[in-house]
This record gives sequence, structure tokens and C-alpha cells, in this order.
Amino acid sequence: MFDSFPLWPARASTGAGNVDALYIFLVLIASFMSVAIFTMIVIFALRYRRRRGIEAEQIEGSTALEITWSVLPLGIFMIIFAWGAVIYFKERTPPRGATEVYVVAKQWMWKLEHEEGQREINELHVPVGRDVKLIMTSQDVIHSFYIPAFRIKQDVLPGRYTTLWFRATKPGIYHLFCAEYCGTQHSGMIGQIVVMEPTQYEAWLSGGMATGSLASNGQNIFQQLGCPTCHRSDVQGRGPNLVGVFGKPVLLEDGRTVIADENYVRESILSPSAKVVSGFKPIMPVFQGLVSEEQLNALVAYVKSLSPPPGAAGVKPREPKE
Amino acid sequence: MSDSPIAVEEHGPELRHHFETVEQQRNAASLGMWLFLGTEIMFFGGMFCAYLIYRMNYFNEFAAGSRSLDVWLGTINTMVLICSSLTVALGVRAAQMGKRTLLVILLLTTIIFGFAFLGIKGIEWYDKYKEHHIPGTSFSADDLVRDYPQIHIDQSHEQLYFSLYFAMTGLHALHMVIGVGIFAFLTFHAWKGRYTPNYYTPVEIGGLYWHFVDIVWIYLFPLLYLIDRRPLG
Amino acid sequence: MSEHIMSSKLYYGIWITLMILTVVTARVAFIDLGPFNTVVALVIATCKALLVILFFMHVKYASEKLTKMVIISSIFWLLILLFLSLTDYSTRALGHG
Amino acid sequence: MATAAITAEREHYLNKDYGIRSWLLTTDHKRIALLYLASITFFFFIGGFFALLIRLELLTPAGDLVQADTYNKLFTMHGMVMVFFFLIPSIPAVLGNFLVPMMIGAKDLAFPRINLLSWYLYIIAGIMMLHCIVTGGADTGWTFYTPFSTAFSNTKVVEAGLAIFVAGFSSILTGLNFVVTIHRMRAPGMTWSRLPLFIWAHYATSIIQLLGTPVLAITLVLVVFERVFHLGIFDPTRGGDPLLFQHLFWFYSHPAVYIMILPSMGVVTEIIPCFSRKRIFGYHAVALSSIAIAVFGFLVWAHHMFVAGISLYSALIFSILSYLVAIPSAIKVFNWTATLYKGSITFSTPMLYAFGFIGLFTMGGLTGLFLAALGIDVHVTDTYFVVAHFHYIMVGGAVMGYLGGMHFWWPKISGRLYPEWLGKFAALIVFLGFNLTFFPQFILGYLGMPRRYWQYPPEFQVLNVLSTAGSTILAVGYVLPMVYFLWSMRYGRIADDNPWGAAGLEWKTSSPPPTYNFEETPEVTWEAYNYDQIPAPVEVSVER
Repeated sequence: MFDSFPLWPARASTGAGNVDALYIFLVLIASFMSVAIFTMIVIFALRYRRRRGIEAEQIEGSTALEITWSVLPLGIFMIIFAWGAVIYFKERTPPRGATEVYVVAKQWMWKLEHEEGQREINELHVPVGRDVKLIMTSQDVIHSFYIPAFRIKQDVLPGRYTTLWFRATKPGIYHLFCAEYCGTQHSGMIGQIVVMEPTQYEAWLSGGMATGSLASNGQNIFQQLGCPTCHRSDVQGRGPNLVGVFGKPVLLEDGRTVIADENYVRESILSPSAKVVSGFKPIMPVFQGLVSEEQLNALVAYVKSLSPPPGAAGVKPREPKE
Repeated sequence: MSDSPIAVEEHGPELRHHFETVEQQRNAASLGMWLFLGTEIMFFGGMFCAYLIYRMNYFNEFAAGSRSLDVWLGTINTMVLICSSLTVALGVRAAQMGKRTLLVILLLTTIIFGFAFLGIKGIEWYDKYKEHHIPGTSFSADDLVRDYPQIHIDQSHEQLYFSLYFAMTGLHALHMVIGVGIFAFLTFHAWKGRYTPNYYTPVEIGGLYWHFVDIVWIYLFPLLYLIDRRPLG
Repeated sequence: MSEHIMSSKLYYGIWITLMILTVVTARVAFIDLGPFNTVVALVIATCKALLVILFFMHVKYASEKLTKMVIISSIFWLLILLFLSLTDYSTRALGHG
Repeated sequence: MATAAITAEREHYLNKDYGIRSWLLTTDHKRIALLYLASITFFFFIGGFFALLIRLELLTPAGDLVQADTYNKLFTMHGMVMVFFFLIPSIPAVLGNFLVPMMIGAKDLAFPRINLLSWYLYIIAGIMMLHCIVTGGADTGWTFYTPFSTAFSNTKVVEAGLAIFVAGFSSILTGLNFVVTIHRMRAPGMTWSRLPLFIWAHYATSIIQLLGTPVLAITLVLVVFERVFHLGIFDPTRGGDPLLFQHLFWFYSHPAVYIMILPSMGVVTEIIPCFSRKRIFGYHAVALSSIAIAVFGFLVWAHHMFVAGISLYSALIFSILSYLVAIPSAIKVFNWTATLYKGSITFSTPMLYAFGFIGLFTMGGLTGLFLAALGIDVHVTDTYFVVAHFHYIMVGGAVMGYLGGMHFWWPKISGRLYPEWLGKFAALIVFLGFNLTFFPQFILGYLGMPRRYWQYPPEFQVLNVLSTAGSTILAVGYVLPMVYFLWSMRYGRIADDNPWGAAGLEWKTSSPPPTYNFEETPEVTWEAYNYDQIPAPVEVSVER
């Protein structure tokens, strides 16, 4: 109906409908409020326009009215807040077992790498109906990964990971924009999200020139850098045994506990002395500047592969809905 | 300015024409200075916010950086500023009582204390320069890694401590320089005999500024020098 | 209002207290009090600041309420900045990207 | 026109002295207001020129009119000039400067020389900004986000930062002057609950200027330090957090929006009672809502950062707080509307602007609810939806209020009347042009067009063409008042002391007022907006 003059972009993810529903609710509320106020103004302005011999009636104000029109909107606002918060909470809580794609942003391109090892530039192929989690970082300035059709956006920061997840519902090609101003070719830092049927996707995946999965690349780098000398997988070496560590709480030397998430693994490689695991000495060398963002991603993927999520072994079981 | 349409009362030349009374004028000036000090709190507040967050994240580096400062020079400098605050407070009192010579002497002493503070600060900065602790390409915290093997230091994070150290002490020193300028102005006018028991507002509000700069240092001293001086285990 | 002249003895007393507190804060920092080192340092600094504000800056005797309002609201605003920033930094480690 | 010559020359602030010196060294708040008026108008047209170039570039999807670099500089300079050199000083420094002392019955601001100093600071900052523009400009966006601004941009970031730093001091000193003046200089009988709401609005604005601006100042200083001295406070390669910059920046820059809109609300609160011949509905509610906006405005800044990487919990806190600040704004809108009820309304030019203000501000405010809703913000932040939203507030709101105020007080400022029909015509043009320019941008934003895009996918073109078309109409609407104001200074009809029959002390002195505002210090014995005691002007009713 709105093909020639659309009011919203394609709705191509599980979350998009939720956002649109709240949006439409808000448009209705906002229209109602503005129409009500405008109508009142117009009616008053016409009804009480100046006439000879009729004086204005002085009215002091009304505390009851003031309270009413403070509390009522506040009630409505709280509904909007709660609704928006629920959507946001879902958007920021990636489901377990999502397929992971590592994203490295740089001026002015998107570099993406699949778990299976496929690399893409400014283009992301994903299957319909599968949860995809993006683990993103930037090589230089702040960028923002924005897919209007999925109604999601997340800034991509240098020096740490931010994440984003979605489940595409409709095959097609959608815009990928950089939404955070990042310099000269900011508007050229665009790409596309190619959503495919799972079979096509498998075909695409096997047709690529992947050089082994990301985790296995990571394992190679792990070997090359000599990490296994200390991080042994059979016993505790001079460094912690990394098997089964990922996603679990870690007791630190100074008594704090942190969750071993992507950012923790990343920090522990780049700046090992920052959060030393309890019982170990801070003897690990600093790798800041020695590994590239891509190598770092591979290492993180490798460490994660040492702790497979429960029930997530093998192919993701869920079928696409549409 | 003599053609003010409203000459409400007899008043000395120090009452500006748009005020009704000397009292009103003095209260206005004092409120203005306090408001300005309020903005100054927020000005330094931005740096305190950065300090708080980085200190939480990088406590080790902050502790090591703090140890590398000369705590005795810092203590002496704190005392110098406290002495200068005393001379300022006594100066305001001298102005209240109309003791011109005493006022001039106290203002001059304050300026000398101000220079002493800046001199000591300069020595400390120069030490940091010699130790390659100034953030940038030539920064090196190798000496800290060597001296404090018990503390796990990430050299890049160490730069954050010194960045904040130089930003905070630098802007504080800039305030000191401005303070010395203000006090030179006050001394000159005090010498000329402009300030009387009826009119010493400039001395008073200049003093407020000086005390404020002192207070900032009272916080900077423990926050920068005394982060972690406990004996290393 | 600000014409109240304080005795110079009071000023010297405050000055001596401030000097002593300075030495105390510098010495205490070398004693291991666990997490309380920072607390003690900040409490001493705040005492010193209060002494300067109340006596040297005449807030105790000579000032009207408005001055106190200005001081309190500035510090309140600073706390807004610190506290609301901390809502972000202190909860980042809890996860959710 | 001959009447002007015949009238015996009464001495007032405009003809008291002549010559450049008497203006550049003046300490009269009214003359300083006019100095500001001239300078901010200059910067408004510079910023407007950049805006037109931006809209022209966006006429077509391809980047064809200017280079990408140039485009980035255009929107950066547009933002910096408009925000720091027009909107922030606009109403406070011009109308506020002119009116605050008069409305409270004072002879001048508390610190006339500091007032002049703040104009000079503004001019120094302005020259620095112009120098920055002429020598190449900056391309960071007005937001200066690190690490782009500190480590990657190779444009004149330091110059721009320092210019804004100096402009900030000018703004702080203006706010300081207002607070002291309002506390210390009120005429006998002018109690807090008799103050015009314009004063309350300016008081609230000044609080924000005093407590917010220094944080921006220190933030920019740290950015400059990072570029010049290689200190690394925001540098991610040294463990610095780029989000810290954003926290500090928005701590000022969100409340800064209220620096722009609060005075405008104050203007509207003066205009509506006057042309309804009524006391304002809910005086205390409107007064307190100004203060509430100033305070709550500081609690919501991170709603600019919901997708920036802040923690989930922090986002929830800031989202719920953001709804708090919407309440006092809503209260104001409801009270203005209620003031019209049973009034005696005339549609003069200032009133049309006031109506326009309420309409556009309401839409700007309501779309703010969208942005505070976390789930929607994720989709629309950093898109044209945000651009449309803040232009509805800052241009639809603040500039409409500014123009309304200029028309309302022009007879007082200049002693002349502008041509009423032209005024109404311009108000209409501005309103229509504005909506055509910015309404399509809401849709563009929801469709997903990111802001600060030099080129864009072709499907967005239709809406962009509409927007560009609107901007040319809007430009005409803005040039018109300047032309007829200038014209009226010489040829306009002589204005009475109180042409609108308005309440308020400023209307009790002559037009233009004498140097010290009042022949003798007034003593206030009446409540604000005592329209039951003031006869409506005959003239206005005759006109139509």
C-alpha cells in the first residue's frame, strides 16, 4: 500500500515488529495529544477572540488541574518507558547459542568474519531464522552498525567489544549504514545485509574460500604466539587453564569477580595485568600492538570454543518461522 | 557618570551609580564571586569525574604513579598554600580594620607564597620530565615497572594517570597564576589606599578566589599524591 | 553582613589545625588501613576544606543563607555528575554487552 | 514619516550619546543588548547560509554539489555557529539583557562592566570561530566525539574548541549577572511571586549556564590538551574511554537545549497573557516548572548514548529520568492553553509566533518521548528523526520564541512599530516553511536515513527534496523580519510607551527607555499580569 511512499523500512527481523508496534502506539498518543492541544487552542482563539464590551475573565489557576495534568501524563510515560525498556532489554540480551560474527570497523569499511571462517567486506550474509550475534570492535574511531530493516543499531568502539544480535525473518537485501559520524567518507561506509534461505546460505557458506574456522585460526595463532606454554589445556600451568572458562565468573587476585566475557578475554590478552586471576602471577607479556583486531577476534573465538555452550553442539536446531 | 538621574543618598565614589546602597553593591559582588566559584567547582568537577572513573578501572597504575611523586614536596606545597590562605584571611581582616601597611604586607606575602608554590610545582614537573613521565611519544614507565615489581602496571594505562596529573595540576597552577595576578592588582590598589573599612570588596572577593584555589589543592594533594602509600607487601 | 571582624587568634588557630591535618594526612597514608586509607584521606581533606570555607571564607559567621545555598547546590551538581556517570561505569561489568 | 522629525527629542538610551565609542564602551545593558542583537544576527545568517548549502547538497542522492570533506565541515560549522553563537546567546543576551533589569525595576544589571566583558568575550570567540571557518573549518560535528576529534581529524579542531571555550565564558558571565541581578536588584515590592515568568525562565536558564557550561569548558580543554600536548585522557589506545567524553559533553549539552528553550518559554509566557488580556493560568506552576526543567535537565544526559555502549542498567535509569523532564514542559503547554480560556484574544504578530511556538514545541516535545523510549531510540537515534526532533525544539521552539519576543518588545527597544501585516505574513511563512523543511525528516529518520550523510540511497530523495524546498521558504521567512525591522527603525510609526497594553514594569517607562530605565525607582504594589487593571489598547482592536 505504501510502496511508493513508505512510512517505515522493511520489517525483516523478529524485533522489528515490536519496535514498530511501540512506534505506532507513540504516534497515536502523540497525534492525539497534539490534535487535542491544537483543537483547544483553535477553539479558544476563535471562541474568545476579542469582542467589544466583553472583558476577559480572570482565572487564577487550579491546583487540582495542575496535579491532574502532571500525574496523568506521567502514568502514560511510565507505560511507554516500560514498553521501550522491555524491547531494549531483549535487543541487548543475545540468546544463547547464537551464531557469532566478528565485525571490525575501520574508516571507512566493515570487515566481517563468520565463525566458519568466511570473510566479507561491507556485506553480511545471514540465514533466515537463525540468531546471529555480532561481536564488534573498531580499529580507529567510533562507528555505528545500523540495520534499519531490523531496527537495530549499536555503536562500535575502539578498544573494546560491543555486541548486537538479530534474527532475520525475511529473505532479501537490506541496508547496512554507519550511523555514527566517522570522518570524510562516513556516508560511504555502507553495505548490505543479505538474508538468505538456510539452504542457499549453506551453499554460500560452502562456496566461500574460507581457510578454516575462526576458532581454528585462533588456535593456530595461539600456538604461534606460544600461549600453550603457560595456558595448558590438560593441567593448570603458569597461566590459567582456559578450558571451560568462558562465560563463567572468575575470581580475581584482588578479590573481585568478573564474568569471563568477550571483553574480559580481550583485555586479558591486550593488558594481562589489569585483572589477574586469583592464584596466578602477572607474568604474561602485553600483546597490545602485537596482534591485529582480526587475530584478536580469532583468539577470542578460540577461547570461546574451549567452552561450548550446553546443548549448542552441532547445527542450530531451530527452524525459520517464515 | 555624574548625571545619574537618581541620587538617592550621599555616597562615596566607590558606589557605582546603578546600586542603591553600598550594602547592596557589596552583597552583589560577594554573591557574584560565590556563583563563579560554583562554576569553578564544576570546571574541576569534570576532571574529578574522569579521575574517579579511571582510578576505579586502573587502580594499580594510579597507585604506582602516585608513588612516583615526591610526597614531601607535595606536603610542603600544601603547607605553603595553607600559609598563603592565612595571610589572605589576615589581609581581609587588615582591610576591614583599615590597616593599610599591614594589608600591603600581607598581600605581598601571599604573592610570595604563590610564587613559592609555583616554584616547587615547577621543580616537580621538571622531575617528571626527566623521568619521561610526561604522556606522549617519549613516555616511559619502565622505572615504575622496575621500582614496584609488586604492582602490575600496564604502561599505556599509566599514561592516563599522568595525563590527569598534568591536566589537574596544570589547570590548578593556571588558577594560581591568575590568583597572583589578581593579588598584584590588589596590592597596587591597597598601596594607593583605595581600600577602606567601608570599601574593601575587591580584597574580600579576591580572597574568596584564593581560598577556593587552596581548597582545590587540599583535595588534589591526597587524590594525586596519596593514592596508595602503604608499605608494599 | 560581612562586616563581622574575626579575631586573629581564631585565624592562627585554624591555620595551626590545617597544618597539623596536612601532616597527619601525609603520615596516615603510609600506614596500612586497608580500604580505609582513601576514606581517611578524603575525610581529612573535607575537614580542611570546611575549615577554610567556614572561617577563612567567613561562611560561618558572616554569610547569609544564599551563599550556603550556592555552595551546597554546586556540590550537589558535582555529585549528580559523579553519581550518574557511575551508574554507567559501575554496572558495565554486569554484562549485557 | 514626518512626525519623527517634529517630535521633540526626548533623551533616551539610543540618542544619549553618539559615535562608535559610545557603543563599544557602553555599560548600558540596553545598548549591550543591541550589540548582541547585531552580532548574533550576523552569526545566524552565517549558520543559515551553511544550512542552505547542506540542504542544496541533499537535493540529490549523489554527493555532487560539494566534496565530502566540505559537506562535513558545513554541518559541523552550521552546528557550532548556530548552537554556540546564535541559540545559546539569542534570547538571554538580547532580550534578557534588555529586559531583565527593566522587568524587576533595576537601573542596570548588577555588573555592567562584566556584561560588556561578556559581549567582548563573545566577539573574541566569534572572531576565532570565523578565523577557524575561513582557514578551513573543523569537521568533527558540533559534538566533537573522541577519538575522531582528538586523534583522527586533521582539521582546525583546536581553534573551534577554543572558540567555543571562550564563548562558554561569555555565557557563564551572562548567567552570573542575571542571577545576581535577580537576587539583589529587585525594586521595592517586587517579590519572587510578583516576578514576571520571563524572569523565572531566565533565572532557571542562568542556573544551567552557571553549572553546566564549565563542564563543557573543561571537556573541550581536555580535547585540546590531547591534540596539542598528547595527554591521553580519552585515548582508547591508552585505556581511555571515549564514552567518558560523551558523558561529560552531554552533561552540558543536554541541559544546553534548555538554555535555548527556557527563555523562549519565558517570552511566550509574556505574550499569551498580554494578547488574551488575562492573568497567566497557574503562575506558580509555570514558575516552578522552569526551575524543575533546569534541575531535571541535568539528570537525563545519557539518553544521547543509549546505543553508544553504556551499560544496560544505566540506560534504564536515564530513560526513566528523561520522562521526568517531560512533565514540567507539558505543564507549561497546558497552562498556556488554559490561559486562552475565556480570554479576549487578538491575533497580533507576537501572538501568532506564540501559537506557532506552542504547536512546534509540542511536536518537538512529543517526538522527544519517542527518543526517550529505549526500544525506539535504538532505531531512530543518529538518524534524521533526531535531526527533525531537535530542530523542532531549537528552531521551531527557540527561534519562534525569539522572533515572537523581538516583535513583542521591538516597540520598546526601538520606539517604533513594524508593519503589522508584514509581521503576520512573515510569521506564517516561517511556520509553513519550517514544517515543510523538518516534518519530512521525521519520516526520513524512521525510514533509516542516518544523519551527517553526504550522499544517500536514492529511495530517500523525495522527502529530501521536500525538505530542501521548505528550507528556501524558511529562509525568506527569516530574512523578512530583519528587513522590516531595519526599515522600521527609520520609517516605522512611533510607538507608544505601551502599545500592546501589556503588564510589566518595562512597559511603564518610556519607549525607548531612558539610560537608567526609570525616572525614579518604581515601587511594585501589584501582582504580575494584572490585566484586569490595564485597559486594552484601542488601536489594536480598531485595526481588524
